[in-house]
Formats: sequence, structure tokens, C-alpha cells
Amino acid sequence: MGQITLTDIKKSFGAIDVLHDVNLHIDDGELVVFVGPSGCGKSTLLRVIAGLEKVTGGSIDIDGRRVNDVTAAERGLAMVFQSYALYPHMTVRQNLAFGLENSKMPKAEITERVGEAARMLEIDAYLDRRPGQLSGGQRQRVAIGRAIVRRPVAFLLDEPLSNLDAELRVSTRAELAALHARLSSTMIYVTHDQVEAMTLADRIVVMRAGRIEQVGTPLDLYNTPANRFVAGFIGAPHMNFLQGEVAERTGDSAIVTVAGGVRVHLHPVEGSMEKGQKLTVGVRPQHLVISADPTSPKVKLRLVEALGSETVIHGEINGERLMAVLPGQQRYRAGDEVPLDLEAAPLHLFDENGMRIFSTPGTQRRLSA
Amino acid sequence: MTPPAAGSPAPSRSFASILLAPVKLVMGIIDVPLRALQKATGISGMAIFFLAPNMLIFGIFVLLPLAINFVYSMTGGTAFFLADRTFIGLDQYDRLFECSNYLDPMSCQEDAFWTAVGNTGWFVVLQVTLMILVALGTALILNRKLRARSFWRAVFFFPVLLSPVVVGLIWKWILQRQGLLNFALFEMGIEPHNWLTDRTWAFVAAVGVSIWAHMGFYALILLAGLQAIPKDLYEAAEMDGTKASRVFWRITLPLLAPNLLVVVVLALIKAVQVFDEVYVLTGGGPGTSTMFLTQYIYETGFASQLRNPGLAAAASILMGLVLVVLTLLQLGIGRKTEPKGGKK
Amino acid sequence: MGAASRFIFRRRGGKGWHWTDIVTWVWLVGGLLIMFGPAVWLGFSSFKSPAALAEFPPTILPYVTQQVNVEGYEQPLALYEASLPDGSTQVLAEVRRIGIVSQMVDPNAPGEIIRVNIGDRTPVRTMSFATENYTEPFVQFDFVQYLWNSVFVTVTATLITLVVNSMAAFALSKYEFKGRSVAMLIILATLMVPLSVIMVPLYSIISAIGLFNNLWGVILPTVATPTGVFILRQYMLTIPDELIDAARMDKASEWQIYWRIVLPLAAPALAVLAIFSVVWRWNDFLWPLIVLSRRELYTLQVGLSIYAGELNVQWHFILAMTVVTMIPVVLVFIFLQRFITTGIAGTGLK
Amino acid sequence: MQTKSIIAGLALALLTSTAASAGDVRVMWYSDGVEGEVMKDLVDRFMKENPGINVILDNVAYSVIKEQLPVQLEAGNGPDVARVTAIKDLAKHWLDLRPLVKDPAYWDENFGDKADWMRPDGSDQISGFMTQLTLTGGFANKTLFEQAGVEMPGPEATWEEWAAASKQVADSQQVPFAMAIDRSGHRITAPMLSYGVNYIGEDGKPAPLDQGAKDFLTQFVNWTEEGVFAKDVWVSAAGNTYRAAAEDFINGQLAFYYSGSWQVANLTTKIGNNFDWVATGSPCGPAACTGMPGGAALVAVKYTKNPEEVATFMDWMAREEIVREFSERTLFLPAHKGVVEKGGLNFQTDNEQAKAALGTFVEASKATSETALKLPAWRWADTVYAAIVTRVGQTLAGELSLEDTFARIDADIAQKVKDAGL
Repeated sequence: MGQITLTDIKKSFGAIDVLHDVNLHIDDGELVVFVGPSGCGKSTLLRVIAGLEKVTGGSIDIDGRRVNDVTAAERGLAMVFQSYALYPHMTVRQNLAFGLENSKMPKAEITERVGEAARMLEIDAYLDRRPGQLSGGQRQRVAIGRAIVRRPVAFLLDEPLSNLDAELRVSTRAELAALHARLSSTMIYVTHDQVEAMTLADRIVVMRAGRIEQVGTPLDLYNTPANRFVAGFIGAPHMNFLQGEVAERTGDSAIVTVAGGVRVHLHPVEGSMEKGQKLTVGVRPQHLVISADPTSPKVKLRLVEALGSETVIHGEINGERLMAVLPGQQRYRAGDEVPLDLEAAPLHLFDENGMRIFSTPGTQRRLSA
Repeated sequence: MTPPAAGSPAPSRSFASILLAPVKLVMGIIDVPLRALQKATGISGMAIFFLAPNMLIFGIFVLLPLAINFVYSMTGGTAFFLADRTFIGLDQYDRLFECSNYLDPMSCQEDAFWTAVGNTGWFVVLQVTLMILVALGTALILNRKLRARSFWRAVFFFPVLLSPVVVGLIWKWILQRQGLLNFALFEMGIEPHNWLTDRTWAFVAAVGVSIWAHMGFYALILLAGLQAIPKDLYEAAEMDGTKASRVFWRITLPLLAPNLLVVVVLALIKAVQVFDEVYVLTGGGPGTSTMFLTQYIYETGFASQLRNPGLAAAASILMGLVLVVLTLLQLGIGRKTEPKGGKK
Repeated sequence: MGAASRFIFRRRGGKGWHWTDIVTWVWLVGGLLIMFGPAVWLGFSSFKSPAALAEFPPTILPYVTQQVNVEGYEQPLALYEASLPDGSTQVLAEVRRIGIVSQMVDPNAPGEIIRVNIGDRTPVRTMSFATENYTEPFVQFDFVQYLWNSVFVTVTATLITLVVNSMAAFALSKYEFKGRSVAMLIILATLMVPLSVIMVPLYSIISAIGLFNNLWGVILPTVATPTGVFILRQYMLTIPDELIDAARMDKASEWQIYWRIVLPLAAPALAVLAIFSVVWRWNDFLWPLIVLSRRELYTLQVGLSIYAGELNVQWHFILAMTVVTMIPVVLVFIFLQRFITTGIAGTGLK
Repeated sequence: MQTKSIIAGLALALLTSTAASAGDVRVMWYSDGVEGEVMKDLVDRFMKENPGINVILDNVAYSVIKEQLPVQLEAGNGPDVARVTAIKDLAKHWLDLRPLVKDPAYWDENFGDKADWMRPDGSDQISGFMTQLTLTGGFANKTLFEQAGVEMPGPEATWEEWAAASKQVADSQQVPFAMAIDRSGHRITAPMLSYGVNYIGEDGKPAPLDQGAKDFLTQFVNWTEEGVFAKDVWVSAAGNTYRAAAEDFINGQLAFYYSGSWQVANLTTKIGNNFDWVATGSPCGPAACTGMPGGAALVAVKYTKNPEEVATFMDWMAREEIVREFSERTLFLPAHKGVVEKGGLNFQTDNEQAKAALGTFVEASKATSETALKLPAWRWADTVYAAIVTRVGQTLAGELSLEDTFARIDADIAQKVKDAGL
């Protein structure tokens, strides 16, 4: 129950193609998060799965049954909308029961299911209120409740946390994770927030411009982003990218020059790298450290953000911008010049098309001026 | 309204649900065949279904008459029914347009038509301008901090509820020579005036009375617009020490613009159609100074024993052309102001 | 007045009169007089006798000349205040008038006839409400029948208007389909076709399909109002599409979405349309007058027009019946007025 | 719920549209005063005497008779019997009662002289009868004349004499106007006839305005400009809309008011005891001292499904005693020869002025000119009336010069004749 397979899904609105040949298989009980910048087609893909939009091409299978021509109501899915889409003129109870009444369920069973969902979500105190009388968090629970009572094959959640304030978002996120664990049903979750994706997902689907860029577990994506886009999208603050060129390649070592002359010594290296090849070096801000060696390349600080537990510095090195997260509290100020180095830092190298050449935590690395 | 405790249903609900039970039942029954229909036609088929009853009625009682009118305008004679009428081509239009000088209605064969056109033009310009000013003033005042605002709102809206015939009658009794106004003036020692038989004053009266009758509606639209302007804009202006007049010109008016446009267009359309209340008030007189297009069409086509439905139809087609221009204007504005519809 | 105005107007800043306060005050009080005054006067006038209605100078309240029964005279006599040649004034009853001389008697001492020039006497008048203006039509005129017809036309037309227009507005605001913009264009274009322009062909259609002298002939042509579709559609555009998606996910059919989701949510706009529809249909005059020529089918507005003859109009009855017909509209307005502003505010007219 | 009511409504609609059961006689009737009530009494009595016939009296606004009845008739609809004023125009729609009534000779005898007014030219059809005859004529405010010390012109006085005397009264008594005449082509035709006007051309179609017409209209316009005639009533509408000046007379604002016999009841109630007034008959012109006859007829409609019942009803209504009663109660002048000749109508009013006025009108009817009697039976009368009223109204409002007025009147009439396709 709850396997969803997308094969060569195409969708266009008029002349505009919104989805290009999307292929994806979602396993039963999996929590898959679609993530990507706004306009990437993730919501459309969700609506296509829901049956709210007809596909232009390809096929959707739920539990092995092709559902292209099955209406939204009959696909057995439930959806939680970004705006919650609670019926404002119905009480919470009626909101929860509406879908069940439509499928002609006996009254007693409706009452039971509504009660059960309400207890589970701790909204039983508000059952006779209308959505307008509830707080944002309560509405959100009702929206989830409305999906739960349906006991759907799979849950579709369209940015369900985006209307909550930051604190509530964190706690609700945790509850959602707990809920998933408890219901163990398939969930497809759409968000533009990579933190949500990372914390919730069994697997993340990163999308851009109607295409799937990469599918994988959160750590897969973090550690081995398939391309520059995924690398930049996953992880906060986002990865530093430095334009470079292969200066030397000998055996399993290489030297890449970046940012106007800073040399990066790599060992071992994989993949095809030839001398003179242009590439991009990606390094996460967390992986930059202050060098004890005063000859290390110096970064000129433009801004220092002291967060207490860590310090984020924004700097420039030969005109290229760079960001680093330093542990603890630092006494730097804007204008200071700080020597930086890579220490035990995984590096990600991308070719001119942005595709990954390799990324490995085991590479030896050192910066030199 | 405090929400009732969990579990106990709201008391009003049970009453309403009893009331709605038969509706629910009927709607439920209707739903059965409609679900089947939906299955057969899909969701977009249902759109046609929802549109159909309106379009059907609309087609029979609005579009078809418009089309017939077109045919009428090409026929002659006094007969009423199309079958008894003779085809005469564009003669009726020729007759309407037979003029030696278009600026002087009296030089035209159908001088009444051109007089009516001229009167309608002036009326539209004057009435719309003045009415919007008055409505705007009323809206601004009603938007102030007033006690009993809903009472005042009702005061200004009240005439909208009256039938045009009643409006015309009331004002006729006030304005006629032996009317209330002259009596009041007389009591105050001011020379009474024969308002409705003076060409200028009768026109002014027609404009004034129609403003009286319709202003409240437009004032409410404008008031709704004023109330939608965020208060913090005014607070910001106050912090900047902006002068009240400047606040009006630079904040209120620009933010009210969409409402103003709607009001202008609706008022224009209504003004072109002016008929009933003025007809009762002045009968189109003195002379022909308050005779408007609609009255001309009505009297030529229907109300006189020597009617000429073909001529009236031709005049109405010409009027329709003018209205189409206004429609396009409305559409242009509508496109600009209406919220985005349909799918994302 | 002072206390009342202080209650009504809160002045700007609370101290001193700003010029805008004066403008506001003048505007409101002037508005009250101009907007309400005529209708109040109409109400009082409806209680005037035919003679008092024709009278100039007009009075605000209905007055009649007071009459007394004087001993020795069969008919009651009219009372006048007469100035006598000796310069005194006395209240006398007029026995008869011959030319410019009025023969009068003192009601308390009816023996002696006093001759007074008619220019020297003014009638003694009392306020009197000619309630027969109301009661007589109620008797002669099938008031109950007309009322029923009016109510039937108004209620049926309003219900059909609401259902049919809201269905169309739903289709035009929430669906994408071929011909949608054409339908919208047609509806907007006819927003401004006045009845008098299509009256002749409409009349022939009505008589061709046998709706002449039939209340449905009054109802049907008015129910597909473009204005209604327009108002409702503008409002429905503000209902989030997600709600409809949610309902579709909840296994609601399109019909259910229409009547269980969209209709309740469009309630403010429906209320506005309902108010206008009730007012329009109730006040409809020209069209019912054309379609209905049988007594048992008359609506109130047509019914009261029978007092307009070829040569004379019986204004006293027309006025009284006009006041009666205004009452329901005013009641509807009083009870629903709060919807009017909120509804207009929300109909996307902004 | 709506669907149910729609179905119920449709069922009801079907029922009502086919409800014209056998034996029904529908009468479309308009009222200027109490005649609706009188008619209701008579109809009730008729039904009591004729249990098989159900007469339904539809009281309508006059505008329905004027504007919608013609259209209904054209469509072959309409009531079974109607009280109408455009009796000649619509003559082709009337039912010939000759073969249906009990005694056609009675009809010819008593209503024959007006039968031409309501039948197609050249036929001997009996279409119905005049419920009332009207005659235009003047009313004078006797009290004003007395107060001014001006002697009222006698029975043979001319329009000029009346104008001069009234002007004198108005000036002395400070009333706004001396005279007024209703805004109506029919009304103004009376003085025009006295000035020797003939509208009817040799071919039976309208002739261009003759010198008499131009003379009177010129005079009328001048008088109005001088303030002798009240301008208000003539400029207070466009087109050929009818306007009465009765209110001014009732309020003592006029010395002389030219209207007609139907005003008697109205003036009686509204003037009451405020002043004395008299009917004067029609003032004289160079050619005659005529008023304009007119009136309303009760006619049977050709499209009736129950001609027998209609004839029975018409026969009953035309009975001498019924006509007499109707006239006495409504204060209308009867058009029944027998009733008129026998005289002694006991008009039901205790107002002596009203009785005297009615007497004056009966007397004045004898002075009605030949041309005047021809006009009601002339198909183009309304066309001419409409053109005159429309254009003279504009002239008085200052929109047209007299010369243009005459040209426009002729052109308007010619256009209408052309429109009619004859």
C-alpha cells in the first residue's frame, strides 16, 4: 500500500512546459520531500500526483495501478495545503468529516475516526470551533487531521509549515516526523526549505525548472551532491563556490588554483581532470578553518555575524566572496584579514556544466598562496 | 461569539440544520445524476453545465431580442410583429442620419433623435462628474470617525431603494410651480421660480434628481475602498507632517483609483440609460430639453399609437454601438483591476 | 441640538472645531434633510385628502378645515376665523357663500347671520389623517392578491437569480474552458442594455412562447442579470482555489463543491445580490405593466397604476399604495443593511 | 427547493394560461374616477342575472389601453371586451355584434350616430357603444370674476373676449395666469375648429395646415407669451404626452380653464367650497363656437372565444336603464339617444354647481360643428393631434419659431402617413 511510481511525467500549461520527463519511484511508508526553489515545478508535480492536474504525458501508478484517468477523489490520497484550505464556514468537526461523508461512510464510523484523529492531534478541544477562531498552529493540525481521518494511501503535503512562525515550525516539524513514524504511511512533502527537507525526509527529491536534479537520502545529497545546483541548495549557509582551473595533475594528486592564484592541493583525486580544465570548487562554510600558518591565503572580512555558539564571517579573497562558520566566539571585526585553511574538509569539484567530478571527505587538502 | 465547549454542538446549528434539511436532501438527490454527468463529461463539462441555465435564459431574453432588434431596424411599417413587417434595408438609418448640419438637431429629419442624443451626452457628462464628486465627498465624510455611522450610511443609501417612479413623483411634487420648494422659498421671502418649466433648471433638476437617487450606491463603493486603505499609511503621513490636502491627493486618491474607475464606468453606463425617473419628473420637457435617448426609443417604438418600431430599433442599435465602446472600456479596466482567477 | 450633535459627532482631536468638522456636520445634516426629507413628506402626503393634495401652498402635514354641527343646520358647517368690520376676529361657521360674500353664524349663537367678505376669513384647520386613502384601495383592490403576486414574483425571481447567476459565476470564476472569455464578454456587453431598448422584440418573444399574461413572463426575462453574474464572479475570484482542490480531494463532486463550499462562502455577495434583486423586482413597473393585463396577475406596482386614468390620476390612492409598497423594501434594507457595505466591499468592486 | 418551486410554478403557469374557460368574458377597463366601482356593481348585477356567464373586470392603467392593447390585438390576443379611446384606429379588431345582438335596430336607433367612430370605413358593423360622451368646454372661476368686478363674457363670447376678460381678472386678482388649456391635441382642436380649421384633405388624408390653423396657433403662442395662457402645462413634457391643467384651476390660480365635461366630478370634489365655478361651454371663433366631442367606447374584440356571451353582456350593458344609471352615477354625459332625448338625468351629486355644469355641457353639445363630429371617426385625427402638441410644446419652450413649427407639423404628419404605408 502506498507505492507511487512516476514514469516520464510531462506537464505543460499551454505552451509552457512545467515538468519534463519526471521519473520517480516512492516506496510504501517512505517520506519523500520535494525540494527546490519556487517555480521549480514541485507543487505542480504534487498536484499531478494528487490528480488535481492532468498530466500531458507519462503515467502515474499507485500501487501498480495506472491512475492517469482516475479523478483526485478516487486516488485514495489526502492532501494538506499550504494555506490549509480549511472550509471556513464549517466547524473543525465538519471539516474533518466532510470527506468521509462524501464517501458515504456510516455516521458512527465517522464519529469514531474524527475523535481518534482529534485525540491524536490534540485538537479535540476545538472540534466545534470554526477555522477562523483557531491559531495558525491549530489550523495546521486540523488540516493534517483532515488528511488523517481519510486513512489515505499516501499523504501529500504542500508546504504545510510555511505559514507558521519560526518556533512553531520547528516543533511542528518534529511532530510531523513523529506522526510519520506512527502512521508509517507514504508521505510526499513539498517544501522550498532545505532544512525541513533534511530533517524530515527519508529521501529528498531536488527539483529545478521542471526536472529532478537528484534523489537521495539527506546525507547523500549533503555529502555527494550530483551537481552544483544541489550542492548549493542543500546545506546552510550555502556552499562556497570558487572558480578555478586545474594547475597540475600528477597521478592521484592535483593542484587547482582558485580565486586568482590560491592553490588547492588535492590528494587523492578521482575522475577525469586535466591540466588547464576549468572547474568549480565547492566547500561548505563549516569546513573552513583559521589557519595557524600565517602564510595561508588571507581573507578580508566584510561582515562578522556573532551568533554566540558560532561566528559567521563573510569575506573576500582576491575578489571572490567566501563565507565561513567558525566555532565559538571570535574577536574578528570587519576589515580584519584572516588566514584560512581547509582542514578535514570535504571538497566538491564540479565541471564547467556544473556536474560533479568528485567529492570526497578523504581528500587531502591544503591551501597555499 | 465564544466557542462552545468541546463535544456540545452549537445551539444555533441544530436550528439551522433543521431548516436546511430539505435543501440538503434535494441537493443530495440532484447530486446523484450530476455525479454521473460529471463522470461522463469530466470537470470541464461540468463548467458548461453550470453556465448553461444562465446562458439559456440570457440567450432567449437578452441576446435574441438584441438580434431581433437588428432585423427590426431593417423593416418598416407600424406593425408590431416581425412577420407583418416589410423589409426596407437601411432606410431607417438613412432617416436617422438625414441631417444638413449634425451640430444643429433642428436641421435633421429626425430632430427629436438628435436632440435626445445631444441631451444624453450633456447629461452623461454632467451627471457622472457631479455625482462622483458628491459620492466621493459623502464617502470621505462617512469614513471619518462618526457616531452611528451605520445610520448615516443608511441615510445616504436610502434613495437607492426607491423605485424610479417614486423618485420622479416625489421630486416633481417638490419642484413643480406649486411645489414644496417654491413654498419654502416663498416663506423665506425669496421669489419662487418655475423650476421644471425652465429649460436650464429642468435639466439641472433632472441631473440633480438622478444624482439623489443613485449617489448612495456609488458612495458605498467608494466608502468600501476608503476603508480598505491601510491605516498605517495615514499614520506614516502624519509622522511626516503631511498636509491634509496633500494626504488626500497623494494617498487617498491614488489608492482609491480602482474603485473610482469602477464607479465611473458603472455610473456612465447607468447615465446613458437614464429614463424612468426623469420621464416621470419632467416628461422630457420643457420642450425637448430633458428628452433622452431611451425615452425617444421607448416613445417611438412602443408608447405612441403611431409607433415606428423599426426606427426605434435603428436608434437602439446606434445606442448599442456607443455602449459597446463603454463596454470595451469596462473590459480594459476590469482586466487591470480584477484579481487573478483560475489556476495558478 | 447641542447635546445631540455632541453625541453624534466626535470632533477631530476633541477640542475646538476644525473646519472639517463643520463640513462634516453640514454635510450630514443637509444629507439627512435632502435624502430623508422628501420621503417623509411623501409619507405625510399620503394621508391627505384629494383636495388637500392639490392645494397650494402645500402643507407638510395633512390638514382639513374643521367642521362643526350647528343647531338648525343639517350638514356640518366649516369653521372660519373671520375678521369683523369692528376689527375683532371671531370663529364663525359658514352657512353658504354667495359670490364674494360669506354668510356665517356664530356656532354658539346660531340665530344671527353675519356677512363677511371672503377675503376676510381664513379656515380653521386641524390635522387629520385621511386613512381612507389606505382603507379604500384595500377594499376595492385585490390587495392580498396583488401582494401575493408581488411576493411570488420577487421571491421566485430572486431565488432563480441567485441560483442561476451563482452557477454561472462559479463556472466563470473557477473553471478553465473553451469559450469562457466569450461568455464573459457577452455578459459584460449586455450589462448595459436597458430594457426599454429591447422591449419591442422581448415583448414579441414573450407572446410567442405564451408567457404573456403570466407571472413567469415577468420573472424569466429578469433573472439572468449580467450584473448579478458580474458581482458574484468578482467575489468568487477571491475564494482560494485551494479550497476547491481540497474539496475535490475530499471526494466532493463538482455540484457539491458548488453548493457546499462556494455558495456558503459567497454569502456576502449573495446577500448583496439578493437585496438588489428584491428591490429591483419589487419595484419593477414598466415590464410587468406590459406583460400583465389581467387583474388576478397584477403585482402591487401594476395594481396601483390603475389609478392613473386617461384624463385624471387619483393621486391620493397612488400615494398611499406607494407608501405601502415601500414598506417591505425598507424593512429588507433595515434588516440586511450591514451586508450591503461588507458585501460591496468584498465583491471585488474594490 | 428551488426546483420544486419551479416545477410548481410551471404547473401553475400552464394552468393560468389555459384558464380561459367557456363562459368567461374578460373586460379590460380603465378609470378616471369612480366609474370602475360603478362598473363593478353593474357587472355583479349582470352576473347575478346571467349565472352562466362569468365576467372578469380587469382594471388597468390607461397606458395599458393606449400602449399595450393595440399590440395584444395585433397578436390576436386581448380581452373580450375593452373600454378604449382609440376606437377608430383599432376598428379592424372589433367584433361585429350585428348578427349576435338581440335587436340590432335598437343599437342603430340609439347608438347609430356614433357607430362610425368605431367601425372600419364603409361597413355597417356594430362594434359597441360609447360608455360616455365627452365634450370639451371651459370652466370659469366665478368668484375670481366677482372679486375683480369683471363681468363674465356671455354664451356667445369669443376666445378674444374671454382672453381679455380673464386677463383683466388675473391682473386684478394677482393670479399667475388668466387661462389654461390642457396639453392635448384633442383639446386644442376645439378652438382651432372654431377658427375654421379643417384637417381633412380631399382624399381623406391629412391636409397641410390651413390658414385658420396658423391663425389660431399664432394667436395661442402669442397669448402664451403674453402670459394670458399658462405656459407650464404645455412645456411640462416632451412629445405628445397629455397634461391636464386642472390643478391650477382647483387652486384658484386660473380665471378660465379649457378642458371638458369629464372634469366636472373632479372639480366638484377637489374645489369643494373654496370658490364658485361655472362651465361656460366653448368660446366662439370666427367660424363656430364648437367644442370637440370624444369619449370612450365599450367594444367587443374579434378574437373572443365566447362571442355569444360577449353579445349578451354588451346587450345588457347597452340597455337604456343601465346606460342611464351609469351616467347618473359617474356624472358622464350619456351617448344613448333615448336617454338623451328623454332627458331628466338625475346626476348623483348634491353639488348644484356640478349639476349646472353638466347641464351647460349638454346644452353646448348642440353647438358642436359638423367637422368636429367627423373627427372622432377620422383615422388620422390622432396623428394630427400628436404632431400639433409635440411641435407647439417645443415652440412654447422656445425651441422652434412659428414658421418652423408649421413646417414641422406638416412634415411630421406626412412622415407618419408615409410610415403607415398608405
